[in-house]
Amino acid sequence: MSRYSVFSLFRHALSHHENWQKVWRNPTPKDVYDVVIVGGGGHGLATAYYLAKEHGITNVAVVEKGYLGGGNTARNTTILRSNYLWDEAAHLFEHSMKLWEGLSQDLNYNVMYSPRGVLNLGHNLQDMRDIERRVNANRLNGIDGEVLNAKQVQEICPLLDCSERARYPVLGASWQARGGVARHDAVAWGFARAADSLGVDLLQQTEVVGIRRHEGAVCGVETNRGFIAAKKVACVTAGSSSLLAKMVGMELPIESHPLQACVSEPIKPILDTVVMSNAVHGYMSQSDKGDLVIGAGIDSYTGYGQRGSFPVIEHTLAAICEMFPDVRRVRMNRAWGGIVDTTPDASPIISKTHIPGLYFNCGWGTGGFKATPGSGNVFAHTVAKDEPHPLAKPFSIDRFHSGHLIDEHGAAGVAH
Amino acid sequence: MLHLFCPYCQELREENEFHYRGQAHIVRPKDPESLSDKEWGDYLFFRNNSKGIHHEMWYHVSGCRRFFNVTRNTVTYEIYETYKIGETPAVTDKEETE
Amino acid sequence: MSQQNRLAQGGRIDRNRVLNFSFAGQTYKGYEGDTLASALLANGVDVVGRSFKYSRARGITGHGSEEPNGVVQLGTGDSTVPNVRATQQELYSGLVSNPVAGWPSLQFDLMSYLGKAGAMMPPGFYYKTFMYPQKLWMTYEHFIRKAAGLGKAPTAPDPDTYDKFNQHCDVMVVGGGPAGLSAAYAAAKTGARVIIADEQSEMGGHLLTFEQTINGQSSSLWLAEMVAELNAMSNVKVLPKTTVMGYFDHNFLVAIERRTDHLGERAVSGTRQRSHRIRAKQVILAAGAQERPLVFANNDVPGVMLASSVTTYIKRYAVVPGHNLIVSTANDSGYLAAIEWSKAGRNVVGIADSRPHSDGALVAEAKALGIDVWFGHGVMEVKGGRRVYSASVAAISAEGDRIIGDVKTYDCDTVATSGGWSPVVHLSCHTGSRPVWRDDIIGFVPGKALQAQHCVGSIMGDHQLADCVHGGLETGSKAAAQAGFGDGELLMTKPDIERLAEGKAQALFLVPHKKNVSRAPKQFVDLQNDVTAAGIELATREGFESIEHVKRYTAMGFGTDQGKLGNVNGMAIAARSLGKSIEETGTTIFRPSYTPSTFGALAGRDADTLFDPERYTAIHQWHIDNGAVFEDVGQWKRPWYYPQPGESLSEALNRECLATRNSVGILDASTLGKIDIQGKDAREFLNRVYTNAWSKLAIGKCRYGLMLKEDGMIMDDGVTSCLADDHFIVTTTTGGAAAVLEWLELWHQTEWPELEVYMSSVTDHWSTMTISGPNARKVLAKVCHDIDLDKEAFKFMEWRNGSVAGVTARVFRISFTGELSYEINVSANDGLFVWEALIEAGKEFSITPYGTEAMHVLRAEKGFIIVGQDTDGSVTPYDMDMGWCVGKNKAFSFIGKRSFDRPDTQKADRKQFVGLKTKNSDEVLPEGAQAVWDPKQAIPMTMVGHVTSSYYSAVLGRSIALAVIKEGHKHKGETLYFPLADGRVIEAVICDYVFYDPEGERQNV
Amino acid sequence: MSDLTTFEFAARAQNTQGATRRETPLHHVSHQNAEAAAVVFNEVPFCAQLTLRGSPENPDFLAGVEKVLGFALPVQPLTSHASDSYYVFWISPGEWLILAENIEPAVIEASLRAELTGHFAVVDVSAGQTLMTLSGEAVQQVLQKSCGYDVEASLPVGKVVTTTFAKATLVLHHQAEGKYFLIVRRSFADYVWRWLVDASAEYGLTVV
Repeated sequence: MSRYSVFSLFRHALSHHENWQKVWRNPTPKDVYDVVIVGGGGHGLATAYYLAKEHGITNVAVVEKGYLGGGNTARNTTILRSNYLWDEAAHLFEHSMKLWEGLSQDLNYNVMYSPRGVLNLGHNLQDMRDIERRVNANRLNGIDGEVLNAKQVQEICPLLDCSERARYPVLGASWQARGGVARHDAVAWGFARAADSLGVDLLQQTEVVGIRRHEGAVCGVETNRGFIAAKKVACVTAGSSSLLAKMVGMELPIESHPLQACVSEPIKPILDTVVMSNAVHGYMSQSDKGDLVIGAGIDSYTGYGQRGSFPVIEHTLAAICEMFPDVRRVRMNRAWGGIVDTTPDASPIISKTHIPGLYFNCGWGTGGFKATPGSGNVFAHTVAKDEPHPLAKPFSIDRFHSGHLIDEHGAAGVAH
Repeated sequence: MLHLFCPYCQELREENEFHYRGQAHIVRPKDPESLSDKEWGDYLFFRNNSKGIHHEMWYHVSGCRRFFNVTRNTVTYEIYETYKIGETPAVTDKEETE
Repeated sequence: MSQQNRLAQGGRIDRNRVLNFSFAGQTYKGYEGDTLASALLANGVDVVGRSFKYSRARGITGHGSEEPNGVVQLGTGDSTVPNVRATQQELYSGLVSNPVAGWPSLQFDLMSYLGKAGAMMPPGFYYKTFMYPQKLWMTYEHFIRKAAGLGKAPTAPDPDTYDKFNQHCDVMVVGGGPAGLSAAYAAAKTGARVIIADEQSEMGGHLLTFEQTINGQSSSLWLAEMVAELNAMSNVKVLPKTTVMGYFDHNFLVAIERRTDHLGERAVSGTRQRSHRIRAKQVILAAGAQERPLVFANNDVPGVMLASSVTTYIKRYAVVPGHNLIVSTANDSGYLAAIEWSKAGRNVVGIADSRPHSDGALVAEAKALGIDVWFGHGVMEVKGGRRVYSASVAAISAEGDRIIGDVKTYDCDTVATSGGWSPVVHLSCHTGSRPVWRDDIIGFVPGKALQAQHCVGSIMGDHQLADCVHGGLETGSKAAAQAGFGDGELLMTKPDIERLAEGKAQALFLVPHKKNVSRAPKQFVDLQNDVTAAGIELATREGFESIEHVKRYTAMGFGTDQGKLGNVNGMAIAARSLGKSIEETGTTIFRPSYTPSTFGALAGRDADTLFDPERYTAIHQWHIDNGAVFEDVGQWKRPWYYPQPGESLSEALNRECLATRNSVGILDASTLGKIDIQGKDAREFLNRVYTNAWSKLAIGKCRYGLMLKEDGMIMDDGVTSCLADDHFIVTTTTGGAAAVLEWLELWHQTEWPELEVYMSSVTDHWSTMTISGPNARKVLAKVCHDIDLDKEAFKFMEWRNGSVAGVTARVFRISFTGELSYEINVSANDGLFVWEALIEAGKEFSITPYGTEAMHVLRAEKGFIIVGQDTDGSVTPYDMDMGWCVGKNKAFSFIGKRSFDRPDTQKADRKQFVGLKTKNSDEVLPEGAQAVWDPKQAIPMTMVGHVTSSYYSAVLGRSIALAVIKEGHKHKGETLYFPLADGRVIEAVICDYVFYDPEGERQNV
Repeated sequence: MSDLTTFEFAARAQNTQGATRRETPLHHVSHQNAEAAAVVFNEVPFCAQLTLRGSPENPDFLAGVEKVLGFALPVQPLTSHASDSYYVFWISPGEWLILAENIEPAVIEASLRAELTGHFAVVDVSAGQTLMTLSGEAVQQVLQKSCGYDVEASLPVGKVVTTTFAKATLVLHHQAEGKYFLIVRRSFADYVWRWLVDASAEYGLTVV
């Protein structure tokens, strides 16, 4: 892999950029792999990268039915934070946060990790109790966090209306300074390029249509390009997890719903942090390009269409106008939807299954982007060792039978 | 925004009059105590999450406050039928054509 | 010189109405009927902005929503609007506009020096650099952010308002050109309800700039008659200035009407914009087609325009935007610009037509006007900085892929280009339908209709007026029939329209240059995002092979124009570079909004005090009059506390609590949910949905109950009273009221319809006021004479019918404070009267109104839980030490019971509900503080639980707290530590959760 | 926009009555009537309102109710019936809302209970909701701003629907040509009123 730097850029500029190397190969599938990862989104690519880098398993294929990073990786609002309530979730997301902090250098690809801070607003007394509880837990877990009052929130975010005027005035917030945003496409491309350079085959336009078993254990995947043998199959296919599970007769504790987001036209910088409100249902940050990036809610109903219900957009923008009355004249440029896999406890599933050699990483709901490196990292361990990474262990699918749920619903709220 | 036919009000109503209530035809076990933890967990949490034809329950919360079932395509969002609780759907997976 | 490019006659402008306006600090004059763009062009303004990445001078290139360059900051102060397209903004008197980029000024742009370093900024350059060291990225980012972004948001709240209209129709027509108007007309004649919307200020579309005869008359006459007739029909709504921004499921469309933007910066009266939420039985898309520019070197220099835009400025606004024109075209329609230019009396240098030949009517007309036509040629490059001064015209191969002859350079100031017409497929894309490439029309057309949708006119590649009008009539009639109106037979005769001879168009997307793409001067594809043909080729060379990757890597189509001009060219260039056909490469999908939509218009009136309902009890005004501070509980406004002048929260709280403990307090509890349950199976139903047993609850008795979800976790609680053997009243938490009723209906309707039970919400019918304290009975006795209040006659956990202050009342002797308490329920119409009567009666006992905060303290002193505060959806009744209200011997396995037996709910180290006393009795633990056994341990610490409720108890003279702690019961008496964010570590001892009157004697007095 | 400030007792005398000084949910409404009012609003105070439940398949139930009301219950979805004394609205299968202006709810409840046997329910909700009437030239537009329901074409005179109104739910009945009943829960009444004031502003609103 030829390294990227300002010098390489300069060198290539002299030759009119005619000699750039391909970011990744476009290989023909081999007959057999040690591991086939189904799903070429951020999580799948990260899994491949860490399998190769940390576990020395390089005979790996990532099988993607469309194009790399084209699912939820391409559709999310790019928020990063690790201030989850429960220890299990907090440790997992903090593991991810630590990886974010050195990811651009690790991948030699600028993922534009921007720790500009995340505010989670409280609008009523119970919100504030929950915030206090979460921040205290975060701090004792080694995760940065502060509880701010309305005045402090106002100082950090002048655009936000913290006055009494609001129907649900801001009472305070939690603040995670290390939280922020990153460039979503770059994450997928950076992991893909790095995995490819370690020998991983990235097979795009390759759709898995069946999972083949031999004497109970997995032995490969049927694809539109033929059978690909594999000792292990790891499924990382948000929005299609239940379909893959069905191929081996499994059901999952998952329902897929459209989640929408929208952006404004690009405007000059007015918002330097990420602001999230569960009670008023609005989430906003501003991209480097100047777009206000707004997260909407999920559609209540199951859906696989990558588009959402319009009233959700209306409610979201009403919330944004309520929180930020200055932006009412700004205009929405584009709205889109992704498909998120929600679990009953709003926590992911990173798990072995009852079928030897078959692994699932799914159920990230609305908050998977922030976990991309951490998820790939612990999943790679789980697949490589055939035993859960210690941080992944609580996220086993068994918890839905034992009752050991990690219920982030009430606590951290919607996990954008 | 969906337009749902309420089988009790006998007319189409806007989506925001309804609450979605998940997969239809999940029957509560008659004797929960006789179930294994796995069976009970399956009943509580595991869903077919169909891509394509899906039987699901809705509640006409801002209307007649009746629960009813809908057969809907979860990809196109086309609604094939709505029917009352206790009735069986006329459109089932078998008729699904990709 | 004023309006030097304005013609003396013609156009759809009113020369008697002169409008002053300003751009970039200069004042100009225009006419009513102008857009800002046409007025700027009339005044000879060439440069309207600077490009985003390379900071190159840009001029107006289009005439409608496709315009990528003419993007301005409209207005000033709190009513300014960023990124307004000059081509869509109607001119009004006093209009103030400014460019959105260019610093320090448009003429002298410092940033353009950075632009000269453009070679260092190929697509994706951000990804390849600025990486080291990590912490410097925030610095780089600061400057990148500053340079990015177009206009500025206002810095004060919007002075205007927006609203919504819900519309229903049989046939919705999108687009008011000849096809749309004809469709609307035919549909309307059947009696169907029709809505027709068009984004322009007047209906007509192409007919506003183009004339042909219809039934032997001028088409403009036909247009005027058609619009007049539609306006006159009561079943038709004609919505000009209205953009259909999105097309959603089940034929739901949203259109935004700009009601006042043509009049001024601010709405003088009424709402500024209105969103129409349209539910249509049938939809007709007649949105037309968008002309594609040709891509060639330096094609972004001001003076390069779309051919149709040149025509539009001349015909509609009487503005000729230059003096010497060269047309570069790959089809007949580009000729029109030259024809109109020539007719306007200005010089046409020539027409470079990439095709070898055409016999079209327009070609003949141009030739007849004496215009030079150069077949087999194209404009390869223009020169100029702030305006084109010359164009290099080259002979190109028949395939359009290379230069085959000499290059001649001509002086000119305007180059009009036409690469063909791209159907406006955006709305059909919104429904999830993928557009389909058609070689014959060289464009994508809407894919298979996924809803009750029809397409007609140039959106289907049919540009002939006859096809549009006839097709429109047929489609309108057919759609109406499908909506149940008419039989699909036309109710009118099709007008006579001549078909114009037309030469076959050529597929040309990038005019070849002598140098290869990576070395030629920049050939812009997406002007707003500075995406060039070289950039697209680089993306494919680097391995970005999916069209979505190309789009994302180069940012093509991500501008405010959403790639209306550039996308098809870009896809074609990418396809060629990949050696694939356009069909194979495919297209990206357009998303709502078709053009950017104002946030405020999408929010509508759900703003300010109407953002969400505020729910009040019947006693609300009294609370206001008596100085209450309110707390939001769901949508309800509840009195939080009642400070007296100068009192702090804690002072007021202590006073309210002590008054209740020592004499009597009064609480407005009307917001608690109340559900009336009637039917012979009511008991059995309660047995199933509550943990408790209800079979033996006698008439006149009350019982506290817990409701679980099926996972065994506490969901809600409240007191249920038996009014009759088949009649109960259930109370719920304030926030849970609606959800609990839905929950009960769910089980009844879907699982146990055989149970004879009816449930009704009576929350709003009853005003509920609780009087609590040792003097409660004395107060009640003064106003209640028909209930025997003797402690034996009317015991704790009983209820009685009677009257209070002369009003029929239901009185419950239940207590959430641990004191002698009565909960008085009267019809809400009488609520305030009875409340005031109780206040009056209580005066001698200094009856004290208390709010939710005091209520919380009083119940915490008694160890009573609040669902949602002390519980969080992860605790069972056993965790809360409430096994006493679980009916273990009920025949029916009540909701949630089975879940108690799961391994996790059985495990020994579950968190348990306990009390806490801080070592320092004045210190109040923060709610949410986390407990550890060893405060000196290393981070991450092992946390064993948290504080759920914590207060200073005035009656106990010390702080108290409630918590859930792992194996808390086992550890009673032991010390826990609570490390806080401010560095303090609070010590507290685990104790029983009942702090006050543990024997429960006070409520029984 | 003083009409949008919440809850004032400006006109306490209006819609309050009797020795016990009963108050309707909108007793506080005060409004500067517009000169040219295209929207006319009224709160009808203190109607008796009762929820009646029972099986439409049960002839005894139907006969018993008919005996009390003097007419048969409307059993078809979304229908209503009015007499000199009563309005009856279909709410849901087996559920009706009985409304009377001049009969005490307790009297109605007692008569029904006297006539009915078996599985039925009668619940007094008189104070839990209030009846508003809306009419005038622009009533259609105001309703279109507020309801997603196709009031124009799908709500002929006599029909009744429970539907959304802005962010509230209410019972909407087309009582006579151009005149609508809005039956709103008490705690939402002020919100609906303030919404109406706002939505009517461009047409002119009069309270009668």
